[in-house]
Amino acid sequence: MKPLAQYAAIIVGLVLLGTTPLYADNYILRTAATVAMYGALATSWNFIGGFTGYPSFSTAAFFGLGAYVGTICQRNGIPMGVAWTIATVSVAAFAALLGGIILRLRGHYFAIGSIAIVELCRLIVSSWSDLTGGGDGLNVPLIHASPDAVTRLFLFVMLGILAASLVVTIIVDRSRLGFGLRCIHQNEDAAAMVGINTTAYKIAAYTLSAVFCATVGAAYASWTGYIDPTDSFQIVMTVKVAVMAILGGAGTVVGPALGAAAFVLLEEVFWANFIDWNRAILGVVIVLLIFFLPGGLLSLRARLRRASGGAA
Amino acid sequence: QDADTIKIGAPLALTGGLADEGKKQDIVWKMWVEKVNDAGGLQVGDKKMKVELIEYDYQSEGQRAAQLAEKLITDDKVQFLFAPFGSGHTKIVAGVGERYQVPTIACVASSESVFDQSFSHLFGTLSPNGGMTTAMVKFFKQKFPDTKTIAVLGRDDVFPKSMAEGIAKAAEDGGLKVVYKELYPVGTMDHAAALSSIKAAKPDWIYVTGYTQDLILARKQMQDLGVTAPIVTMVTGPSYKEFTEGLGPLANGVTSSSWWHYATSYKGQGVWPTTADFYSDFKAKTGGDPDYVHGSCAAAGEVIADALKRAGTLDKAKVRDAIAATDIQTFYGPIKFGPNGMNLVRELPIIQVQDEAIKVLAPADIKNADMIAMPK
Amino acid sequence: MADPMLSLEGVTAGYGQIQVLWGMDLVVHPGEVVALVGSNGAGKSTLLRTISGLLRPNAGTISFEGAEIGGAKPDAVLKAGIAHVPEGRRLFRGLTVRDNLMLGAYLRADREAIARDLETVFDLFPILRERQRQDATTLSGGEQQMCAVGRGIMSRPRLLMIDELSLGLSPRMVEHLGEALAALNKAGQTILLVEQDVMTAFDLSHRAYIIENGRVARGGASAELARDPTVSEAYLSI
Amino acid sequence: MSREPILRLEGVSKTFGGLKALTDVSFSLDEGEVVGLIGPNGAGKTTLVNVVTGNLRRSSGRVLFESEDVGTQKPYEAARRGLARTFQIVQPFPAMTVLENVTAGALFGGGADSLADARDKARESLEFVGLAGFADRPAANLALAARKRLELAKSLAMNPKVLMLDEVNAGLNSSEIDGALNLIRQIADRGVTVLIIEHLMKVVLSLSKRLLVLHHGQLIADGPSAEIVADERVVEAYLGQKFAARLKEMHHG
Amino acid sequence: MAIYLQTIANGLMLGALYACLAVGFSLVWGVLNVINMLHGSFIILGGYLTYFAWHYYGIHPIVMLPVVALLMFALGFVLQRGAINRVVSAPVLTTLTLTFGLDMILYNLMTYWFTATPRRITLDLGAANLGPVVLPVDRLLGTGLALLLTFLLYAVMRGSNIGRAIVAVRMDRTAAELMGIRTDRIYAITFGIGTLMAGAAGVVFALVFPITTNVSGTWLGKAFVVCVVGGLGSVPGALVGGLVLGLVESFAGFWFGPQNAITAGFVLMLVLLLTRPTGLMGVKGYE
Ligand SMILES: Nc1ncnc2c1ncn2[C@@H]1O[C@H](COP(=O)(O)OP(=O)(O)OP(=O)(O)O)[C@@H](O)[C@H]1O
Ligand SMILES: Nc1ncnc2c1ncn2[C@@H]1O[C@H](COP(=O)(O)OP(=O)(O)OP(=O)(O)O)[C@@H](O)[C@H]1O
Ligand SMILES: [Mg+2]
Ligand SMILES: [Mg+2]
Repeated sequence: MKPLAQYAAIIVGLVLLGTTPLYADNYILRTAATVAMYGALATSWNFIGGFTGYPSFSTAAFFGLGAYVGTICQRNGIPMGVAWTIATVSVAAFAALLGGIILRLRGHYFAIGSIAIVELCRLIVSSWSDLTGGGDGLNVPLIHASPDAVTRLFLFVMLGILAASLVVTIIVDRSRLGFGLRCIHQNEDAAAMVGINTTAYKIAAYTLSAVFCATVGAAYASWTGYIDPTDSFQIVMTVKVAVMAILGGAGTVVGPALGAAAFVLLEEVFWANFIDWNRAILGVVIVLLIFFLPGGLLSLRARLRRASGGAA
Repeated sequence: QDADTIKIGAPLALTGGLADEGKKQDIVWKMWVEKVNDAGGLQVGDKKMKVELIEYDYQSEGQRAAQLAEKLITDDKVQFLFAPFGSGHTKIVAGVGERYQVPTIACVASSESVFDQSFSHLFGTLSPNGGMTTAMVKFFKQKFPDTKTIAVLGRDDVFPKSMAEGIAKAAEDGGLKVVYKELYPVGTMDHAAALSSIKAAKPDWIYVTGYTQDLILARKQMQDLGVTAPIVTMVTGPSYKEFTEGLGPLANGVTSSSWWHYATSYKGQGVWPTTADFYSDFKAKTGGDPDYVHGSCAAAGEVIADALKRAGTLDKAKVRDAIAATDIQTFYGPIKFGPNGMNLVRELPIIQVQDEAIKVLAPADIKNADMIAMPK
Repeated sequence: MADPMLSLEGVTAGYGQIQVLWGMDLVVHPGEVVALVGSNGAGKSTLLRTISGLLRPNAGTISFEGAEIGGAKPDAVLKAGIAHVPEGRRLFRGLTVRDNLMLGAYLRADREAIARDLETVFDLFPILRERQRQDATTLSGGEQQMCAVGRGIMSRPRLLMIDELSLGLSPRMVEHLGEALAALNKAGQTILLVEQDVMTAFDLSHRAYIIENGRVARGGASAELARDPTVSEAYLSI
Repeated sequence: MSREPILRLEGVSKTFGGLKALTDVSFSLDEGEVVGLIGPNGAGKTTLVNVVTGNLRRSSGRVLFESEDVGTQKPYEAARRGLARTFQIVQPFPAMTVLENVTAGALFGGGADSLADARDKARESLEFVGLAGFADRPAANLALAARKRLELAKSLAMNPKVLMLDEVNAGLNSSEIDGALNLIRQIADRGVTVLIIEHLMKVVLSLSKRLLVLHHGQLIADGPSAEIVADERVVEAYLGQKFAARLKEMHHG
Repeated sequence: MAIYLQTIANGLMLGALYACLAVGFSLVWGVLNVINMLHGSFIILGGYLTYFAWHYYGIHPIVMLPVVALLMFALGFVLQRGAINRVVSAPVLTTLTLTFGLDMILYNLMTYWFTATPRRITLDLGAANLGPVVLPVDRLLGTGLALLLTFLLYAVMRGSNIGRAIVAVRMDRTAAELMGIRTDRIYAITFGIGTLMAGAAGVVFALVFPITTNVSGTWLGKAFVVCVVGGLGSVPGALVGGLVLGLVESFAGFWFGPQNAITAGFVLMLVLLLTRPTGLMGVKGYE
């Protein structure tokens, strides 16, 4: 996609989501916020999974840690916004440290290492009852405002995070960093040989993939008002986010967010209409997409163009 | 047309890890709604209004439960929410209900931590689980005076954990020695290590908490590893028929406590005037025996019916106040909410599996069998 | 001369949209060593792949001992009697030298004959007997090439095709392998050989074809081609 | 000798488990020199390059680049210092265009200030190797000879001081080799020190006046090419009698 | 002392089950380069087949073993041919996503048909005593079967033509074709064997654990850990990995409480990943 078309798509998308309060009810707003939330998660994943080509499944770990750090701060009287910031910064630092260790792994091994992080975080948070409440979970102080105001607030918060993640994506995409990450994706040995500090670059990508997840997690915790280890560190979520990004087009700027939107909306439709079969239907959709649209939704444009070009 | 129906929304776990529990809620609420509507509906002021139950599957995922609760309130415009199974998800749904000031009835949440957030729209039909521990310690000590030590193994999850901690405290207060107390994480598929340690500690009483599947496994591994004690309690194992079915003869002798049992004989108002009425209806409908989840959920319906009758209007604030003032007798027992919204403490049944059937040991007025020691 | 063993007529083939071979004609007679030479990307490997069934020809006929094999699957071609030693050796990592050789005989069921052929290969390349329990890919480059040729022999082909015999091998190793091939040929083995180093190619073969841009540019007796000034100008300059 | 050698190895050894891939190798390269490194398959030539560029860590010994011990450097540090190499099996970024491939070299290894600057350098370097016409093609579509030239262009864009070429000519035919030889000569003329690893003696001999010979991980000879190819040990270990005879013949004829 | 012996016995018995659970997963991963997210559900499916045969027709689980194995092989073969083969050379993420999607379908079907109610085969074979150590008979039986199955697979992989062909295909598809190996068939057979092993593990597990759909994720997780600990694609690796994991969990549960047993397993895996990515058995292929 041309840069201009990208910006246009992003702005149209954000405006579409951001104007829902003008005409829709809170449920739609909530769905819009969910779209934005997963959009931000998928866009984050894209730094490591899309640009760098490392199959990372750590998303839920960052999300969950963000939720816990944010919640614990809030429970200790730190104001919400500050708590979110602390969550973001500390999880980013954690990711950078962790990245230094597990990014030595490649391919499949990295995939498992990163998925194990999610389980490990869950187990540790579960056992560390003094701080985290263990299996009891933690209550987050509810925001005292009308439901409409709360829903709006979180819609705009999630949209803000999404927008931020997209802006950073664009910057990275056009910078040295993005170029280097693409090189690493293609051939890591060759990347090192042309002078790319692959370790530093990969850590940067991994950290970027954590930052927004942590903010989303912290904001999410404030939104629902209660978190527990099982819901905060879900393997399903971690896989789902990667699937969304692939669905839209991994490694592109707008693809992951687009994929997230498509996935969340599909899920919504199936949930409402096929209670017993929603999971299977979603499964079928994923399978069909892999078969017929392996390059993601964005590849559809190219295909259509080719098809029409071929006909002409 | 909408003005004439009362809408109750229920986010349910119909698939995923909690599906079985979710389905129990689903069955009972549907029975209740059918029964109410057959009788013309609920009395609100001078007219009868039909009840409509709107359910969504939240797939045992907390985040989705919140989302669906919001959908029920804003999209489907329900006037009441039924909270789903389990304390954690109840908290999440109650949070949404509180924000929108929609009365939420929790029928399967017994941890006080759910109710201690000063929510004004959350009410629970189960009584605090503290009622299940102290009485039990007292009862067992009286039946088996030799009981000196207890080993506790609990699942690290809201309710099972609070029961494990509760019993340990109650046991200590009651003069017992806690010789083993550990939690196991969700997803544990092997209890051999814990059970071997318990075996070495030779307790007089083994107390295990968890979901049915955990308990089946634990009981079986106890048998395999030769771990035994005169008293073996599993919470809430025997309350569920899946437990006895899954274990067969191995279930014999296992004690437990429950909020309700169909062998009780309460009388009161509502579509099922007596426990027996509910039991026979349920049996006819499903072929099985109801457990406390069924009872408590059906009673939640009665809370709404009663409150509407007294309020005489659908006005939110008035209905909430009416619910808060509930003081009724039902087939499930008395319901009267305390200041935190929870049903008041009452003496809860202690049960035991004997000959693969559930017997009630206490309280004295509903008991139908004497306690036996755990078979060797 | 007897009927050709292998003959290609007007074979075209390629990868997807890219056509690489444009009407190839060539023959190999029984008992011959034939060499294919030509620049990089001329299509030599593609030709071997088409013969062995890894690629389907788009047009033309490939007949082997009178039967049409164009478009047959690799296992059918191998059964018909053609073995292909691919470019870059491609031994199986994680398997011993012996297991690699045994895989050459994957389609055969005659246990005793297989055992005998294994001995033949070991006699031809004694170093392989010594190293038979070693992971094949830990061999040195030259030994790997011997193992790859041996693996080809194990299927008892009537035609043995070898791609890039000398690639990356030291001069001494090339010499050694050349001697081994000559011995094989003396025992009656027909060989079709792709070789980058034209000097070596002409040395080893009876006849040679020069391939350019997916077509046969010239063909003839190796000795004559080697003397031809136009050929040496294009391919033998130093 | 007036100046310090640009690259010097002192007693470098490398073992893989029990295998001694390099044993006590010492030699030095002067600035602007073109040196050939030959040896039988598995002698340790590629391992030597890997040790110099930090792809492998030497087991003992010192690697001095411009008098600085660089024995523990990372590959990217080697690249930024000006120690460039090509791979025996070419390693392009397959899905990127030819231009992007070379741009990567200029940007990260060549110290270009910006993407645009790097792109300009890359164009120059492509021009130099004669690949300018292929700039916008995906690297994966190139034929082998072109891919090897791409590898050269990429290394050149990195402004190397020392360039190690691991079998860049293997698999090329004679006329292609001639092209490659010209290129390498021109690179050397720019003052770049070149170490050539090759089994094609005509390449090695036509480029380098000095030869190093590795055998079983040991440096068995180091000296003027003409002497080396006549050395009995080298003939025995590497060239083979027949080839040596042919070489001799060519030299006399 | 007795408690230590018991802890070792517990660990070994659990470990053998883990090995059995992981070996098919490891094979598919190693050969097809596919992380098979269906593996957990396959185990559950095998368990259900066993349970229903026992519950409704009184067929002994051991008798069901070959039947389930055969059925599951067929299922795996067909699934590979029909679906997975289409993306067999795609990158990890793609194949993983595909099997994730397929798993959602299978999981949904199973919860729909079987509900989430835990079922249990109540053979209750009792326990054998070996000095102070108690060995539950069904676990012993399970352990024996698990070892037997693992050994059988090892024998097949090592000694047979098919085994060699599987390794060959794994290492180099094109070169394998040149040996006359029908690679697509080998892929399907490998996936079939992986599925067969999952089903057989399901039979063994049905003797020991309650069967319910919602543990499929747990089993899948264990398979991951075992594979990494032991080494990918290697039968002996899976055995060693399983036993080590079983022992670690057993001792960690004993020393640090059950709450930390699973954590210990994961920590072990991470440490190994970082220090020895090839796993304990340092695999280069199949032995
Ligand atoms: N898998 C492939 N897909 C697309 N094109 C290919 C493929 N393999 C080879 N080609 C192209 O086909 C042409 C012929 O390649 P081939 O390998 O047959 O050449 P060759 O004569 O063997 O050359 P070399 O001496 O380099 O081995 C080349 O242009 C090459 O780029
Ligand atoms: N990573 C490694 N692990 C173990 N052994 C290795 C490793 N890399 C190389 N070797 C061994 O070290 C020895 C030297 O290998 P090297 O690749 O340096 O040889 P070479 O001289 O480049 O040979 P060629 O001319 O065939 O390319 C060989 O025996 C090889 O098997
Ligand atoms: Mg070729
Ligand atoms: Mg080399």
